[in-house]
Amino acid sequence: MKLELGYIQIKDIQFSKECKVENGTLYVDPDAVKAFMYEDDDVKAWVKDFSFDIAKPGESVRITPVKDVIEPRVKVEGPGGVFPGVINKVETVGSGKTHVLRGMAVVTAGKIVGFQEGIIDMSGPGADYTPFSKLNNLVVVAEPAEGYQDHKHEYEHAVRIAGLRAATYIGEIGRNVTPDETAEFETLGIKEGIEKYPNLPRVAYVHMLQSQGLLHDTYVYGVDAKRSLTTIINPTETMDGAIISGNCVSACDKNTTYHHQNNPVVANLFAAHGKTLNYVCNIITNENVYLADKQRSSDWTSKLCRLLDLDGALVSQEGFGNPDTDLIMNCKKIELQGVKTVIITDEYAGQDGKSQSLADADPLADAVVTGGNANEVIILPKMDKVIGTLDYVDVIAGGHAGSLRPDGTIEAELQVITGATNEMGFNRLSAR
Amino acid sequence: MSYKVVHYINQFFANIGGEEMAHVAPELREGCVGPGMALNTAWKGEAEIAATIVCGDSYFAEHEADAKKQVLDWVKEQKPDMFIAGPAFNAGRYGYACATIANAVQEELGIPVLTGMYEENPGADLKNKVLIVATANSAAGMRKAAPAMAALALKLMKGEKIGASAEEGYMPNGIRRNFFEKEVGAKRAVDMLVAKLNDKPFTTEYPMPSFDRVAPNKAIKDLSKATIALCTSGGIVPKGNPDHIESSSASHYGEYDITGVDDLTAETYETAHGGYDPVYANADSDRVLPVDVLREMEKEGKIGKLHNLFYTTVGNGTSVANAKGFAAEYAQKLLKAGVHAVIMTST
Amino acid sequence: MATMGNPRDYLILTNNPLVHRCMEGQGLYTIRLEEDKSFREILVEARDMVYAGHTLYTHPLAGSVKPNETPYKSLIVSMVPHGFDAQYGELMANALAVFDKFKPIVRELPDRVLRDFQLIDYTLLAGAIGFDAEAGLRRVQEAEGR
Amino acid sequence: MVKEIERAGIPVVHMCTVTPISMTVGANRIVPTIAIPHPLGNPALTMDEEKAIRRKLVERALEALTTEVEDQTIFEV
Repeated sequence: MKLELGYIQIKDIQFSKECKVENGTLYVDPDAVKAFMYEDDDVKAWVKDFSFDIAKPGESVRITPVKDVIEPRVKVEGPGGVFPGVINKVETVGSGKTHVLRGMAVVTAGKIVGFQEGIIDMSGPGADYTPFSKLNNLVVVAEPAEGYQDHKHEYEHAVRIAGLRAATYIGEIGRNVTPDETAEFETLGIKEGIEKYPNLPRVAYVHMLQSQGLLHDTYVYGVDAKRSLTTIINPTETMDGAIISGNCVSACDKNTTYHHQNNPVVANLFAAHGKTLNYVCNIITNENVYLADKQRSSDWTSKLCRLLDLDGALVSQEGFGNPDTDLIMNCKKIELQGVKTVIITDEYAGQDGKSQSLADADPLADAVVTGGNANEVIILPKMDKVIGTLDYVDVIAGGHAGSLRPDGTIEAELQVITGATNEMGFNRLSAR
Repeated sequence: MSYKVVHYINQFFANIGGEEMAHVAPELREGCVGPGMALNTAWKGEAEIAATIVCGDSYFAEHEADAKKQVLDWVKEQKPDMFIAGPAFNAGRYGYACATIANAVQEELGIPVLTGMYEENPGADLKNKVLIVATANSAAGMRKAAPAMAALALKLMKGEKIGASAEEGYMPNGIRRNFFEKEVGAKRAVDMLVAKLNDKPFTTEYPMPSFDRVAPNKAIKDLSKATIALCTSGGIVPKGNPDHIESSSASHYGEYDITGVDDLTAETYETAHGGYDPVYANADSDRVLPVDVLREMEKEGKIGKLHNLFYTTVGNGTSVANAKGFAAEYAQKLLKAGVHAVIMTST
Repeated sequence: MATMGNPRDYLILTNNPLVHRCMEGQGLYTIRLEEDKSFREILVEARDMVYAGHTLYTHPLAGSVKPNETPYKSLIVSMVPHGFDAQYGELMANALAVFDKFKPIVRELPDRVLRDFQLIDYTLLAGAIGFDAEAGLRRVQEAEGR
Repeated sequence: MVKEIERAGIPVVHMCTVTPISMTVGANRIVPTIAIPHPLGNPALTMDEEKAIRRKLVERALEALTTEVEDQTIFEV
């Protein structure tokens, strides 16, 4: 399957009555975006209003609480549309051409639950830890309709859909723009791949998806990942939004939709494809609460690795605590099939860095890449402007009593920062 | 004003001689000697070696207590900002001396310390207690080792936050610290996988916690001469739980004298444990802590002696770190008391 | 994934009143609600049952909410012992080790936050055994006239 | 905890009902016992019978302490 991505570099965003991209500036009409979001019945029912803001790199701006981050893309050639099974109909994506509005993102924010988390600082020390401080962000803050307290499932769903719709609408603006740069991505059929790269090791990416419940879910072509068995997906499908995030707990190591669209493991495996390895496919597997599910899913993962005659597998994780068990089960079982693994995780080693980092361990996990210790404490200075609300900072993960100081600075653990210790290896942050 | 440093080196680096001079007793010299020069150079006046202690490696090994005391006395007098030992490279006894003396200075005088040696040097066993810069395996590595040690030492003297082991060059010491790598994680992971696939060396960023096994100690030869101690995680305490050991998440352990006690009875002992049905243990605590039969065996001469103290904790909900700490502490007491073997009972 | 376990053997250990309100009487499982137990005490109770041979059905660290944030914990063990399994014992011991490494947070949580923590804990448990969490909530809301 | 005692250089025997736990905590000499609430007793028996069983278990433990082991070893009674 072959996909061409056409990158349209966005250097600035401005509100305007007209929607267009001109000389790297995105002009966007918030009312038009809003109208498009409200075309969805659930959004209509549960979101009272949306407010829009723009946050640019280097500004003294804090966005919180962040729900999701999404990159606007549009399919210009080939079957299907972006976010299949959710925004567009269920049709296999991942081939043809897709335009990407690179250098920007749609960020959804606003309260859902009382301990809502996720901070993006556009400048200062916190900005070093989140990849989203480097983007021009169109921030959409949602305000819930009356009575949402008793309907959190519906409200979460509405905000999730609203963000995807906003990104879809903005992506559409790039449909007829000539990309600044293009790149092609292609994986081959099994036999074809062996014939073309007879001497290269066969490698797949085992992509673990958070799948535990409300605010802990991931959807694949619209299917709740916890209800699916481990399966295979082409890496290019993920570039068209086949996997979306419904996860908004543990800000530092949740994978936003942006992470799924720009999966760094996929990018780096493609970079090595045909040179040092033969990139076969992605295997997606879940992280369920029920222990027999964990057993079954990891059995299935290792079974597929064997069936695909892999030499190596790269495993990434999402979230805190029990996914460590899935990660270690996957790693161990794949290794026992004779397939070599590298796993990517992050650590909770305590504020002093002295505690055991993972909730599970196995000697077969001898090749580990870490996204850093999420318990490490950071002081975030006061920002001139807050998009969203600071009401939740005292309650959010890693924040502790008194974490919002009178002078406006925040003392918290890295956990609170969106994407800080990403377990797909999105960042340079590490620990030893 | 520059920071004041005391430096510890062995007879070889002080140019006294090799193995044939390893017996020399500690000596205090003013200023820097041998490798200290390289440190001074790297500090460019910000810090300076005020005194150098030279000690023969065999002397340290054979008279550890005396050597330690002498060195500590001198260091105390000097009131330095920092104590540096070595680097010892692959010299085993020198490495052991460096790590041991640095640890003593740090613990007893509260002065920041640093040493350096090759990873496989036996002295590196102390890397979780003392900061040890990893060096090459021979003195040829001095050119790299000295600046690395000097830079890290200066940070310690200034009270600056030190970075991760990979950045600063010290051996991983069980404390995880964040830092920014040159490449993103996914790139590092792909590179690591390619290395692993090609059987090339690679270094994991998170070594799995060692499935820490302690090798079994030698069996005791003659039971009739052995002092046996009883320990339990079943929470057996004198009736009334005088030390108020919590029924779960205990914050301390109990140490009780059983001199003259031949049998634990419902009137005299009970369990403080909250995690199992206490009825049976309360009715007869020998069911958890077999004092009665061990006394019999002591009288019969089957065992030499039942140790007069027993140690008790509650397993229930006590954090692993605490439990470990308790046992490590009372194990030292047992050792000092000359106990030969322990029977540990658990519920 | 809807599971094929035997719900008659499910003993739900919980300190979360919402689990009880939404799930009591809706299935073949048994709920042991212990509201005065802490998160840690629920873990300890489960661990000791696992040590005594009960099967552990759900992961003790479900969810990404950190154990020092939420006061609620629900998990499922078997009604009767089926024999000790070291793997479950290790999971429980590790879960306690994870709990202990988080710095305790002392604070009063507002009701709305407590309710949300209850909700998340409940949906994680419900999701694990294929119980329709939304339906459970609706039933309770209707019964309470909301 | 047994590990810490072993680490201090003292041979130790772990008397424990759930031997897999004993294995996980790293005990080297293990003697399985009767039941969690009464590892070294059995309330169903008379006090004398009970003590005889206890003596047998403790003798086994002492035997373990006088036996050289290379690895984790369970001394069944």
